Amino acid sequence: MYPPNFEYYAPKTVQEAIGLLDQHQGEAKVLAGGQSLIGMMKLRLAQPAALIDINRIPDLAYIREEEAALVIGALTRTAELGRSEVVRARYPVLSDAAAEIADPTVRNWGTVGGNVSHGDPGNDLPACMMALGAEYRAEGPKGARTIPARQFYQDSFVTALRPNEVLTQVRIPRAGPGTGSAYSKMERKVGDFATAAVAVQLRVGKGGSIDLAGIGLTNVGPTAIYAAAASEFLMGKTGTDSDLKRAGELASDASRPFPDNRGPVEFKKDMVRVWTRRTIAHALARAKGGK
Amino acid sequence: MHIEGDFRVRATASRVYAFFLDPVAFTDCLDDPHEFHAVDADHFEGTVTTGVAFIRGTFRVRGSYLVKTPTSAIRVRLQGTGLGSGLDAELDLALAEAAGETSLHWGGEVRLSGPIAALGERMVRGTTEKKVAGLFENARRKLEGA
Amino acid sequence: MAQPETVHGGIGQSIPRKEDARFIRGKGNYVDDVDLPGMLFLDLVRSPYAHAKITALRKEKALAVPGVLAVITGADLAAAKLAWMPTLMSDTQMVLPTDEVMFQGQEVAGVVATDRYAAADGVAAVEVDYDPLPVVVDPFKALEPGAPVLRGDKGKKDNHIWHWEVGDKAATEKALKESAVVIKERLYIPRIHVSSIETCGCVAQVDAMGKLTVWMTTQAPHAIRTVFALVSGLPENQIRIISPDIGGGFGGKVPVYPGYVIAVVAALTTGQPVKWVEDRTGNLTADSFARDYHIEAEMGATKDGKLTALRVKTLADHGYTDAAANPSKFPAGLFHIITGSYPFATAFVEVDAAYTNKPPGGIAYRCSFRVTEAAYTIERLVENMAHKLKIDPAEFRLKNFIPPEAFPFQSALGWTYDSGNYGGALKKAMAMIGYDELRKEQAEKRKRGELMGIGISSFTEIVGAGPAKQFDILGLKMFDSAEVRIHPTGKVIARLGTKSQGQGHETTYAQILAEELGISSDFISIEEGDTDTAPYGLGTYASRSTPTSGAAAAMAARKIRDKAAKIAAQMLEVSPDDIEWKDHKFQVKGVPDKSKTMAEVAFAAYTTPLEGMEAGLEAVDYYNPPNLTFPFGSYICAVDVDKETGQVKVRRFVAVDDCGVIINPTIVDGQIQGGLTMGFAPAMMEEIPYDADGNNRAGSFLEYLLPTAVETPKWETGKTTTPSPHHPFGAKGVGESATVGAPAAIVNAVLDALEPYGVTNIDIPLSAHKVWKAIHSKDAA
Amino acid sequence: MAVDVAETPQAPGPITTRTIQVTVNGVTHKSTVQNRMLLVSYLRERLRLTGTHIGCDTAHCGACTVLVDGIPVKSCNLLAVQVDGRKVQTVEGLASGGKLHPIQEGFHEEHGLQCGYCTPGMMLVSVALLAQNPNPTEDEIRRGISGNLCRCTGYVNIVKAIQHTAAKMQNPAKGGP
Repeated sequence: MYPPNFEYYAPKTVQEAIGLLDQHQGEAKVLAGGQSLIGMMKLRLAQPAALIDINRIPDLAYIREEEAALVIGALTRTAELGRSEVVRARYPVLSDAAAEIADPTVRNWGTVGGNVSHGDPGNDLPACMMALGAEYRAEGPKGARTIPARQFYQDSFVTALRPNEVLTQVRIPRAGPGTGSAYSKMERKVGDFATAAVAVQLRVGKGGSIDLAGIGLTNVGPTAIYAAAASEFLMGKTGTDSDLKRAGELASDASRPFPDNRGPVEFKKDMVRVWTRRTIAHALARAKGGK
Repeated sequence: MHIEGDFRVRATASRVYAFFLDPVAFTDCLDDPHEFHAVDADHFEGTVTTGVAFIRGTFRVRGSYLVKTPTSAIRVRLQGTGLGSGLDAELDLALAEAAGETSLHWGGEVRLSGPIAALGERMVRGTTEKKVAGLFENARRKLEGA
Repeated sequence: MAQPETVHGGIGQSIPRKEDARFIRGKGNYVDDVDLPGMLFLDLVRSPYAHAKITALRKEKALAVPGVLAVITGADLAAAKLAWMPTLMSDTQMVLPTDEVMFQGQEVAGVVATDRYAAADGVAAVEVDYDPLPVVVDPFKALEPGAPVLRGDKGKKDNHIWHWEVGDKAATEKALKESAVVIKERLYIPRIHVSSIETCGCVAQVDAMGKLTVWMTTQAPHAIRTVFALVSGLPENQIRIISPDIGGGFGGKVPVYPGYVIAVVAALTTGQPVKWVEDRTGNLTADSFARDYHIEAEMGATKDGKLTALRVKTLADHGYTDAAANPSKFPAGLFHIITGSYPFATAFVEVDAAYTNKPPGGIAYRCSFRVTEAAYTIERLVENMAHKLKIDPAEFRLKNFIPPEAFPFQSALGWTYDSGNYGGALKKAMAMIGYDELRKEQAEKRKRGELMGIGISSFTEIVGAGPAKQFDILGLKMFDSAEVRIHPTGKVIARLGTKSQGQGHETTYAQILAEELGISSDFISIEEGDTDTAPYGLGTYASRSTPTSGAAAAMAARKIRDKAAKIAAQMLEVSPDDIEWKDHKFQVKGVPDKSKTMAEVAFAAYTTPLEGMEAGLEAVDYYNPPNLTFPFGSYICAVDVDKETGQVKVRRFVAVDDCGVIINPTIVDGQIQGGLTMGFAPAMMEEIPYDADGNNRAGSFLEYLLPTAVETPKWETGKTTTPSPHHPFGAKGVGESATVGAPAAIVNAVLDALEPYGVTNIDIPLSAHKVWKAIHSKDAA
Repeated sequence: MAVDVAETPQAPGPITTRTIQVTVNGVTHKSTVQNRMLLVSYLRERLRLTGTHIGCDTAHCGACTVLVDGIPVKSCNLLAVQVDGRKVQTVEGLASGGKLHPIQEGFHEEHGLQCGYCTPGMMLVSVALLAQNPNPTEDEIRRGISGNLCRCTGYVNIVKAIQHTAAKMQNPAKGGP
């Protein structure tokens, strides 16, 4: 398995990268970690005319908590995301997910930007970003724009990112007190795409009821899915067993899995139900200061 | 995988029937870059460059009309190879004319083999449906435009 | 010296492996490491279709690709009568197709280029037109009237390959009728793949003298040389097969694959060396599979729980040709070891084989010729029978085992078991895992509605093929060989007919010779795998190395000792009758201080005139085992099942093995730990499923699930030792026991956990969705 | 026999290349490589460092694992041009001055290898693991090597080898030979 020929560019600035993308009119691909892309090129399923390697662009790898947001540079390796103390402390859904992406060696090179922009419904971070209400910064010839994660994914491998745009940053609203989050991935083995996986973030307000909730689903449809009905249902609830059960059912209704070796449709929908319930419970425990 | 759909066009069934029996005419409704020519009355061949997002390649396609029932039914078989894979489809077109309009129901099985099949239906169904729907939409415009 | 002297690195010592020295430095020499001047690279065009007519194949664009030298097609091979080749089971297999492809991933054309990248470009540029044909995936449908006939080329009128049966049909039927309790299960043991981490490949070179040398990933270099000679017509002395370091074999490197032959043709036609190394997808979609047995088994017992009779009907899916690696006389291998550890008075087994649009094979997956299929079936049914009779499965086995005093034991299906103590192994395993406490815990958990299960497997293996009278491959008798040469300074080189793929032969064979010759294993070099230097042998698979070549090494050493004793007698000026081999040296009987070491004798053998003897000290032995060996063991597994998700967690797994006398305990433990993992894998994860169109649904390691260190249970191993009475030093072989024995223990444990739901079988692998379905279908009911 | 053979292979015409500078096991190499050349091809075929193996082609087995700037990566899923200006370590770079690295001694002494094919990748990923976590638990070790497949050993002795090495590196006197 060896890739076909392609042009290779290693721009030093985002502007230079955008120029190269623009000039190749959809025939070029951005190379970040390449942990998904290079595999597809070896299979010759992907045959881009050019690769724009953004790894030589300085200052694209960082994790910073600002006043209003946690900002993550696109070139941050997923292993770094997993090691980040601030992420572990206040955005554990991302630490949970980072520990489940592919395998430890792949995580050393794979990037956050690549994981969220590749568009494979099996990628783990998109559902997390949907749960967290994250926004992506896309820079193109006409400048920068932000795209909400919940509106980014259109179909398998089809996203709102234009062929001449680079995704440079992920911006996550700062998690206030009483916030808890978690990610559960049911997988057949290390390195597998999820049979079903669920990302949850919620906040327990002063009165003890939930006043912020987001639920994202991985690999149970053509794209990552934001379980809107389930998320809204939780608002104002205290998180009783029956609340969790109902939210699980609503999330299951939102899933649109295809049958494959991981199991038939009815099984996967049931796993969404079970793991949504369990993951909300985990997030809730964390919101209430548990581990 | 099974795909199907309907569309109505302001044209007589005989025109629609004739249109779809002209391989060059209806393959021209593909949005993807393509080149097709008739081999004989029942066979045609050519190439189309298509795929899902950046998973794209040029497919060599051979087509044949298996059923030609004037103004009511057409069955066309398409055999494509590209990206080291096979992409075969058998599509049934059922035409019915009513009040100067022709309603057309299309449906059939798309069979994938090789690396593309390995990617899985989840990866290709959405795009396949969009492309086929797009083809018929373009056909409607052409038929009504003229 | 007063107390008996042990020799360094002798039998029973856990010395570190000699071969490690190169591997830990990255200096192993695997086929893909072979680099010859002017070497070209072969890559293969493969069929995306499971069954199709090839209507056109155009080379032009490929030949125009920079770096591409040649495109080889079936038509090219047909011109040289090489388009087809024989399989090990005397069926026929395409090297390259001339008109029809029979499975997805089949080799369609070969592209030869100056580097791998250009070869891959060439493969992408070869244009093939296919007309898809009806696909036969299900072997039962394959045998229905009107099914497309796949092998019309052989003049066949249907897809039935062969029928084979053994045992007393009438007596078994009668015994089952008269049995108070009869159970019946349908078990499917799916298609799996050995997936050694090194795929298959070769480098073919033809020198100026017209001699063909092939470096090849093969477990049986000598047999391959003979097959090549017969197929190609080249004189056998002009063919040299070198099996260098092998990155795992497990049976997958026994057959001859089309790629090897195409590489040889490419080397002959281009006049340059040609390397072919398959990629993983080629390996998973085209190389030999294992298992794929559809089994229907019935077992009878008296109401007080004595086993009476066993009847088994099996359909084997062989793909489009029977390319199984079995001894010629046994189309279903040693499947008739299926009466296992129990003294059935009567049994009957029949197997039918069918053609389908799948790749050929029927190799072992770390097991001796269909023994896993047999052990799995008997241990699954014994467990079900115990549950049916409401007798504890351990107690039930202890009550039914063949007793130690019954050996040698004649089985109902014709085998003579050499030795065994089945109760001893099971009792030890029960003690190690704390069987009674686990049962208590399980009872309490059941009250709370939690799913915990305990499963047992008390298997009997049959390895060491085998007696030449019964065992041959393509007519080649399954003896094996050793050639031992002692140098003047008492250092040794030995060459053997087998071929290590990780088993550690360079260490264990040296230990056998150290013990037999009284020379430290540090000074004994072992060589295998070069057909120009090693004595003829049938190779390494079916746990046969220790029972055959290991025995040959001991026998050759003893031949040397006989001559050496005479030399020692001359040196000590006594009659040979007064010499005894004691404490690893030659002593004058009753006079321990009058002695000669083997090194002293060796020096004399080359330096002093010997009366009535030739100079030198060497011997060759071709060992024809009088019988097979029958290793055994008892495994106990404890699992927890997640009721909601169907996920299974193997909490504990205790394996007590008995492989006779042990040469190197550490290496034996390593073989068992690896074997257990290759038993766990098919039980829980691995399968190559095909969809209705014949698409292989596990063509990469994304879908073909090899366990990592995280999924793999933490194995606990123990031993009992019951020597083989007929092996020169009592060994039996161990490479595969654990793979054979483990699956039933795991499945039995999961079904034990699901007992409240009345589930009696779930076909492996026990994926979460299958366990979930078993639980929920019963919940619903 | 008759096979269509192109006269002489055409020189790689349209194939695009790039010149890179890579320090491998302490030696700096300046090489012109095809843009598409995988790092594993560069190491094995250009530099003839054949201790790095190819097992699965899809970044699942880890036989091709090498250290790039000290971090384990799968060299069959990385382009040579991606390591331009970086430091690469392969199994051949583990021993120094004929002295084995403790991980090599550990794998040998604890029988952590059988066919040896996964061993270089296993040892390199272990070295990086111990650098980050000098005293890992068994579960941390099992997770740490879960990007590398072994078909022979069942991992038991690989885990032991890594524990043995951890002990030796923390207390050379005690763990030493």
